[in-house]
Amino acid sequence: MDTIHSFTPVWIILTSAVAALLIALLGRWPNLRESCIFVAAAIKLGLLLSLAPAVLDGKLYEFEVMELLPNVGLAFKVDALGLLFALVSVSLWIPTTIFSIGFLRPLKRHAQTRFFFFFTIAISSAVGVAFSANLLTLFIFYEALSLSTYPLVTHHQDDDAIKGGRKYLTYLLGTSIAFALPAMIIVYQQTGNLDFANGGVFASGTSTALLAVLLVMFLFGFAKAGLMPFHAWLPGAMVAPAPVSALLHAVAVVKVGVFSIIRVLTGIFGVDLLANTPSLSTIVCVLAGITLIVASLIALTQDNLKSRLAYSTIGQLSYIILGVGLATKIGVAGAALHIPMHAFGKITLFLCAGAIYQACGAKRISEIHGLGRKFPLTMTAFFIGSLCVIGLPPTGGFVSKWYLLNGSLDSAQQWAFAVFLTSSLLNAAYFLPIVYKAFFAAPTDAARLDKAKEPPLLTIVPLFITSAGCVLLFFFSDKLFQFANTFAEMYTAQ
Amino acid sequence: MREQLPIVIILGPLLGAVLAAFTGWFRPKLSHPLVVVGLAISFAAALKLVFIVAAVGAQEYWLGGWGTKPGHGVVGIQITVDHLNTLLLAAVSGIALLTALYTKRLVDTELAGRQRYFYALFSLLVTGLLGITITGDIFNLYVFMEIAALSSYALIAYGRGRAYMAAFNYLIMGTMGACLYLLGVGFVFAKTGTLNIDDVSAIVPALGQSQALFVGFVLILLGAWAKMAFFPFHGWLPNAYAHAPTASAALLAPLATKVAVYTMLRVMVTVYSIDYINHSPGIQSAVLYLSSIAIVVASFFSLTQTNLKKLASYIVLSEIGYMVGGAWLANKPGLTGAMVHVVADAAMTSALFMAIGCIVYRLGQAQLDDLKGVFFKMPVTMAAFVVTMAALIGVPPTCGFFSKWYLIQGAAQAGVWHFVVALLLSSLVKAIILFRIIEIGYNRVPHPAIEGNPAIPRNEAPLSMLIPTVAMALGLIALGLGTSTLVNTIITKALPAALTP
Amino acid sequence: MENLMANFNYVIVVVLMMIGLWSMLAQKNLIKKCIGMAIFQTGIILFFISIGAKDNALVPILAEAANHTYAVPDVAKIANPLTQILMLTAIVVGVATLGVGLALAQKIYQQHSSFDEDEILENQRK
Amino acid sequence: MSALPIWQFDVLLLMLVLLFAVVALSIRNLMGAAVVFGAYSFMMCLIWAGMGAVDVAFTEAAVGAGVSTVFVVSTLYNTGATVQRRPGGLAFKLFIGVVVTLAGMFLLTALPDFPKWGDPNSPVNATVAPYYILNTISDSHVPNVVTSVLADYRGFDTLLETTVVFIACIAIYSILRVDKAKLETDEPVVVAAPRYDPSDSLIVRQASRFMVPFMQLFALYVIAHGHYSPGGGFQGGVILGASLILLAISFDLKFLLRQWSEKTLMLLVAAGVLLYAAVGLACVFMGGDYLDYGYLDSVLPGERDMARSHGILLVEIGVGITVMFSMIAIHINLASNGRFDRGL
Repeated sequence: MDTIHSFTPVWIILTSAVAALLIALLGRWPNLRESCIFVAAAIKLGLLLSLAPAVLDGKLYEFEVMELLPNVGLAFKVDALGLLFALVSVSLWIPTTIFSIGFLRPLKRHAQTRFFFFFTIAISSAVGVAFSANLLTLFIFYEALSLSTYPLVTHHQDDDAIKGGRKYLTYLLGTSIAFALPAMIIVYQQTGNLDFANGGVFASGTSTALLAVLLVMFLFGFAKAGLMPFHAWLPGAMVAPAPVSALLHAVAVVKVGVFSIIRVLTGIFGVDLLANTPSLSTIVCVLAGITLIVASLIALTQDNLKSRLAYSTIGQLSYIILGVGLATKIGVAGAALHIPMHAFGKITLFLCAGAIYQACGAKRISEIHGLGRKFPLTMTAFFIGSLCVIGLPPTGGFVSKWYLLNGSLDSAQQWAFAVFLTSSLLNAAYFLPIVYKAFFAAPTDAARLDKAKEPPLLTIVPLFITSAGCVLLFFFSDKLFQFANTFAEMYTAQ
Repeated sequence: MREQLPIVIILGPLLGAVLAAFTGWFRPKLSHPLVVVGLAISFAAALKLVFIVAAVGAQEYWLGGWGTKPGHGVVGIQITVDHLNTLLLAAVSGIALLTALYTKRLVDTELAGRQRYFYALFSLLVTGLLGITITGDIFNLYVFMEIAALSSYALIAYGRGRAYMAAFNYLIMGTMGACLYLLGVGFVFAKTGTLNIDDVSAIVPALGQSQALFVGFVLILLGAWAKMAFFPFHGWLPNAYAHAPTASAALLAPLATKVAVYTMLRVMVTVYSIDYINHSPGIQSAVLYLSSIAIVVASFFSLTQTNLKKLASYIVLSEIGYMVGGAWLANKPGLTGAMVHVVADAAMTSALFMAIGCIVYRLGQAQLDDLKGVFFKMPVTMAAFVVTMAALIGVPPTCGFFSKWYLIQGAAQAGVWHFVVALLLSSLVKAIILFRIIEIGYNRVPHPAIEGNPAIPRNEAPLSMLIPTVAMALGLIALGLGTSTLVNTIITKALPAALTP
Repeated sequence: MENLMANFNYVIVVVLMMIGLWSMLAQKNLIKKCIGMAIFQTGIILFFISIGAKDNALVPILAEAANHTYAVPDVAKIANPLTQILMLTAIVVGVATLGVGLALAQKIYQQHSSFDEDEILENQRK
Repeated sequence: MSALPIWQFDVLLLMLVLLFAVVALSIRNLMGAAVVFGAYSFMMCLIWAGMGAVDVAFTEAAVGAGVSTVFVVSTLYNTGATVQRRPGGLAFKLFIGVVVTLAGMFLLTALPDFPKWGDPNSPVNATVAPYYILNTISDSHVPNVVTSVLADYRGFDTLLETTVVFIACIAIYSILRVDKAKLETDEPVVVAAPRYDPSDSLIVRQASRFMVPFMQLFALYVIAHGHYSPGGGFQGGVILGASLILLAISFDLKFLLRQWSEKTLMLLVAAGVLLYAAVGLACVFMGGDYLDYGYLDSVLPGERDMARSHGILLVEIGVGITVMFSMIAIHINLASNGRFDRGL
């Protein structure tokens, strides 16, 4: 695979960083400030799409900014997976910005400049993670993302925002310093470089015990992927305003965790190493499997809408980890495909939750019985989103779960098939009742529903964009599959 | 003029101090500029030498023109600027210059009316520290050590009140350290017959496993540890830096302990050579355990502190554990980490104490719970404070990350896992400290931008203090990004050849 | 016995230093600490001088043969000048440190009207 | 008996030194401890004289025994603390005792490895030192090898040592000196009235008035004649200082301060160091390295080696000035507790 030496990946990251500076400067003119976000998003999307054709037929864009350590530098390399993830996060950035304008502006929320400033920085560090060529650059942008999202989580400045923020940081910063950093250094000390290479970096002789320890340290080190027992920060971060939990905790932050684990499993350990040493892949699958089932069970019990969505996200993330853990080509492709599918589905659900909260201040599921009759449009979007997350046909989620199931069949871990199915059933179990009660059940507190007013247009439009996206993904899934497949072929031998 | 540069580094601050002592009586206003000029000259020379050493190699300079005499070795006193000390020389003189500019305001307010000799002592302390770093003669190093020690006792004693007892304890421990070092020099001198570092390092391997040399080595180590407040001898440091005036602490904290660590490095790497340490594995594991304990205990003590200055002093204590542990790993990444950390930690501690100085200058108090709303009152200072703490935690773009990277890599290579755990634990503790301060300073006060909340007036530190603080904080990031060039051009050449890769 | 007598000087040096060190660390009275410090330093000076001493050696001042001409001296017969000038510096440094120590002790006494470390600590805690 | 390498006299002195050290540290009367400490220093300088280190003995007698005892006594005089109260805290003392004995044993393990005492071709006496003895005449024409090594071969050490004295003086000044504003407001520190005030006794005054000029004359001889006989900047400077301290003690501080104001004292302390450093710089301007007096031959009389000898003399004068005035300033500060009004 030949590499094209070009500065564009750095341009892509810089556009949002420059946009962030502009936002900070244009604090006093809100309209100007929002418009430069859209301009930046448009430029970014354009640049990303310009890379797509070359990347699809196997070429890589590469650029090394400077050398930080002997033969490890601040370097970027755009491959299919990186581009896919960047495309997803940037394309969902636009609807979320529309939503946050609609959500924040009327309520005269304070420090909107600070909000949009850190929001844009978070996006640029997410894209930075997507494009990083080695583990050190990935770690740098990973830490930048943790630090830049802390002010977003504690945006409301009230007590539970501080508590949520404290839990958010202790988990993310704590695990990354305690597990990811030493693991990365030991890999560097063992192998001498940290680049993501096809077939992994480890020499064949390294002892499996050490590999197992490193694997566990990486899995827990990148706690953004929400593997149990280091998942508690995600429900804690629901204290953040709706747009933050929508984009960041459905798409950017959590996907960065999963993305880093995919990079580590495919680029550092290597898929064939996982396939050949069954003990390693069982570790991954068991951890992911447990998180999958337990998270879905907890989601059943959650009455608060946003924490139910949070636990469902934790579950869905483990789908992706389990997919890669299967160590088969289709499994890896399925996992890569599940990133966009789950992103579109989950962001729709979060946006609906935000719209509902804005409309009638309802946070609990028990409070929104019978809402469907008052807001048919929002609830249909919610229905489509939940279909996508469950993985039923008219939405894209079905395609990625289809490949995941195939992958689990021809991998060593046959029981993964059963795990996938039960968890999909559980998804259905905790989403469909909400939709049913919203449309057909009698409203529990009618007073709240009467004075509920139609949410402003600005918050409704993004809902339709993302729910329409879920459906479109189903019909145009072969385009995305090309991305997933080129990535899978590059990193798996068969 | 080029070959006179090494002595100019010492003469700058020395003559500056003596002249400042003169003008102290005629026109007191002149003392500060004189000292600043002296330091500027010394910094320029040190910087020039960094490039010369990187390009050409070590620069030697013989005092009084007495070079090597056949059959006797070096007869006079030699000062050398080589790969090991050229970076520290530039760092010490640079930080001292910046601190001199920074402390002008602090001295005028805190020590009003009795600052006649403050800047003379300030400059003499820097002379002592630069001398320890540059000298190539082990006895000469003892005399410079005493110059630095005496001026630091006086600088601490400016703090009045409880500073006198703290200075007295520091004097007792400091003199004990200096005397142990002198005795160690005596043992080395008795066995090798010469005081010049290069000659001694030539003779030491021939003497093989002589008990007197071993005891001399242990004595010099104990002396250096007492000077740098390494674990068993750390009692004096927290009180000394907490009760000293902010201006003296801003100079002492970043430089005094790092130069003592450099002395240990110089003795380990040049005088006694690394494989001398490999032959005494008993000491090596003991020292590594000691440094891990030092890091962990100091970090947890810093958690319990409520006074900002005491908290910073315990952070300094834990950083010393990094350097000693790194040096004693006795492998390539460990030693590189230690050498990088000496320079990086000087910058980080200086930035930390400058930020604290701004806070104390404006709020008058250094208690943690007085910091409510400080992020709104002093946004720029607190931004510098956050960057400094991020460097101490080891967040990537800053220099703290890279020195910690080498240290952990060295520890992993040597299989010393308790040292890795200690390093990570202390990073976590510093993270907790930073976010506790952010919470107190930022979240616990109603956000002024929300309507109905009282607006908090902005009360930023004066410009003359703010610019050095921000410059030092940005310097941390620049040093971080520049670490790999520094390592490749200078530090790898300072490592002894006989080192495991 | 021969070995002990040969290095009797070193034994005395070590004993002196240990007395000084003990009194610096263990004694509570600040003045005794200062005196202990001075004794510790003179111990080291004795060590240096004894390694530079030579059997029945002359004082290191060259005898003047004829007017202003000097015979080549016999090195074995002249005491070692190097250790002596090192110790000149050590003595002066010792006095300097003693002076600063006593000045600090005076200031502490002015505050706590006692030289005893325990009393001072109690006083500070109040 | 020749088998015994050290003289019986030395053993006796070493025993005495040990005795005085133990007594000085265990005696409860602090004033007594100061006096025994002075005696300890005198014994020490006898031992060094016995070992051929005359210059060191001279300095120890003048600086170690003389001035340090005066410092300790004036500290005690100022604070009035004569008896050490509150013994006790035995456990801590025992613990330190054990640690110290272990350290001592560790040091003694190195004993057999040392060269035999007094052996002329031990490493110390065989490597660098012989060069000085053989070449001091040809290099700097100074027969007293100690002075030539002190001021020329290792001249940088002595410059730093003078700086140490300078730092001690300004350190003590900045610690103790009470600034003018506070002087008036501060009520005088109540000090136990000395039972016997020497300054009003006629015999002491007349004796000291008679001795002072001879002391100063001898001190100037010691500085000037340092090249040929034991002595030099340090010893001469201390004796000059001691003569003026004697005046301050026998008369009173005001008497001395009338002749030498505080400002002149402190300026001269700095002047000595400046002279030394300036001589070094002059060598650099004349094209040599720092402190290479040989290059001053165009300025100083005589060719290269005589220029060195004169350079050494210049430097010794600088040292003498600094040491003299810093001893006086330190004494005044310590004696009057920084108030410069009345003292020991």
